[in-house]
Amino acid sequence: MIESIRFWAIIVLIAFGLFFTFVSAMGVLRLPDVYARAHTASQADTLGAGLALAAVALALGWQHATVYTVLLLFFVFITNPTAAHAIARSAAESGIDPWTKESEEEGETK
Amino acid sequence: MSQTDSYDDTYTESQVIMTTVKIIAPFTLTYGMFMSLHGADTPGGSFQGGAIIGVTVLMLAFAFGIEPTRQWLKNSFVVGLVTGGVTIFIATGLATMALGGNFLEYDAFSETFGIAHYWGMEAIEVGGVALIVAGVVITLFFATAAGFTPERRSRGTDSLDREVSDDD
Amino acid sequence: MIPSGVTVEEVFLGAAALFVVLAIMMFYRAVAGPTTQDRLLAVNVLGTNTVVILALLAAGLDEPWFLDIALIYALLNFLMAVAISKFTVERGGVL
Amino acid sequence: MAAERVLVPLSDTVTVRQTVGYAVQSGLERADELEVHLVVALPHEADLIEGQQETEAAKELLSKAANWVREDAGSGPITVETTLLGTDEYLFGPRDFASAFDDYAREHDIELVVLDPEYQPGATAQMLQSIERELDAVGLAYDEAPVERPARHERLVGDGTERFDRLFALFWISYGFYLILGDPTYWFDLVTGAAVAGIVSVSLAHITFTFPLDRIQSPIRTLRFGLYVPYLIWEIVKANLAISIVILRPSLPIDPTMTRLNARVRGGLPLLALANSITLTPGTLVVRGDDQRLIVHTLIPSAREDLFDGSLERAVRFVFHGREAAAIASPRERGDTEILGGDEQ
Repeated sequence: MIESIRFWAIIVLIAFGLFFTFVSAMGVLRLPDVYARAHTASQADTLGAGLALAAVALALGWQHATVYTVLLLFFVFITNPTAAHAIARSAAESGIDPWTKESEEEGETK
Repeated sequence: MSQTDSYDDTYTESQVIMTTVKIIAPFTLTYGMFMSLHGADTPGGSFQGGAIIGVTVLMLAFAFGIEPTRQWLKNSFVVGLVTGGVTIFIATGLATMALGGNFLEYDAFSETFGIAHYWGMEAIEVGGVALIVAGVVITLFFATAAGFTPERRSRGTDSLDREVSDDD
Repeated sequence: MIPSGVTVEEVFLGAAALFVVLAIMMFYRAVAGPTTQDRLLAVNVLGTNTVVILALLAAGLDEPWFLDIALIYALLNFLMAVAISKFTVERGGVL
Repeated sequence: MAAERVLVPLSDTVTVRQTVGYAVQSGLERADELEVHLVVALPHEADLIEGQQETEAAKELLSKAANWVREDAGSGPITVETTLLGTDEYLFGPRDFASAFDDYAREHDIELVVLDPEYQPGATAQMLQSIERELDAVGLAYDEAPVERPARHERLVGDGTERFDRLFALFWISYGFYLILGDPTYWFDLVTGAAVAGIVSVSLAHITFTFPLDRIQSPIRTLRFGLYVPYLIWEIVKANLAISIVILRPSLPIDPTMTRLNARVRGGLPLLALANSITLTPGTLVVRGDDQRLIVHTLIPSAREDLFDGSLERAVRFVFHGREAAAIASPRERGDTEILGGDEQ
């Protein structure tokens, strides 16, 4: 019974993890400029990675390797937004203008 | 206030990046040393451990700027790291030879002192590989950063001084 | 209840394969992306995916030491993002 | 000859005493009569919780400094004025401080500012831009006091107070982490862990803890942070679903805008917590985070509304300053929000 619950919990976590990573990939491909892409890159991807890592931790159960997985989870959650911030900041520093609805109407694609 | 006004024209280190680095630096350093010390019995190996120790310093340098980091980590300390590593490496090797084995043949230790093969490996892993790798990573980085171009280096000193005083 | 014929290991390996497909999608942005920051972003996402793939493989193949590599990879990935985003800004004395 | 008037901004630094001394001495050399205006600029509004403590400290500093001036002047013809600045406004970076000093100088007909080279308004706030630059920008003449600066370049490693607390805290954090990684029952790990934790704490304690540790407050903050994490995860999941719908729709109904938010959090750690929370919540991305001015890129209008409602900001204030501090007006009500872009494009 417990095994069965654990199995399905793992399936659900992995499914959602894949879904959010897919959203992140779609976002990076579809969105119009670097700032907008950074949104999905940092957020949907972090959540996707987090869910997948949680599934791994659940599968490994009560053993030493789980500690590493949890550490990895925390590490990803702290560093990913910072990395996205660093990239967005560097884009702002190099003077890339953000895409807006108006700029699209003017036919300007950035 | 317009956008150009708020994006000030002096480059300052980002507080967000600095604080993240501040928080994760102790953990990565601990982890790097852990890997170096367990290099003999886990597949991670102390090469990676040394690399992580070096990377921790690089991370601080990226977040705070090179000059403050260079002042924090004296050059002599880094050189000491490398020479210490090489010394331990060679000393372990020669010790095995002195005991009648080949260079780095750890079995000589267990025959003479009755200690496990493991400890010779440990000495090489920690003393030799980890220290050398960490030292070389840091030295190469600072050397590359310092010798960017001679002209920029001299021009940069005064702005770097200001950077030191502006940053935390 | 657990469907017969499917083990947790197989689920992890299948998920890892799908993650690889998603990671490959990032190559488009890494090659096409008009600015350096776009490419950097794509590589960063690719790196996060790699970390997840390593973790999934660690569970799927029962090789716990893959997690060591994943942790180091995550660290280097973060360092790369910070480092390159600083180098792309051409200012006197940035570093 | 009219009396010479100088403005001396004070903050609690190691060189403040020397600065006051220099201001008096050099002033008396230039003119027969000297009027010294001592000001402390407060970085917080006086009615905020964390501001009250600072107000007390500032008053104490002012009365101490007034005594120093009288001491140094001896029987010289000298007048002392002490003022608290910024009690009714929220001063942000160095620019605000410089303009506050400028206003004061105009009001009192002061031509010269004697500046402490270590000047840092507020105990926890760190100035990113130099105040000298901003004083130049507003056109106020300043004279930097030539003080002996012990450990001028030690900024990276903090100010050296509470050394023991920092070492102690980092030692146990590092040791705990090491034992989690290793095996707490194996003697080799126990011994090497202690050695490693020693090295880590000595080399990094002053980098990690640049803020003063408080023996009572810091553990409480850690506990409150534990309460904050589930709330944050809930917010992340909620917003992620919202953004997934937007991205997967073929029409891609996005409306990206740059906004500015003046957040009422101060110092590195609260700022990091807020900035990373904002970035982790989909739809909002912090582009610049210097001092309190956050430049935030928002992707969809609903995320922008959430940001301006300031629920994350309240939560972060709850973590660092307690329950009372969390109950503040939302950024929208304070007028601390602004949508950038549009006309500049």
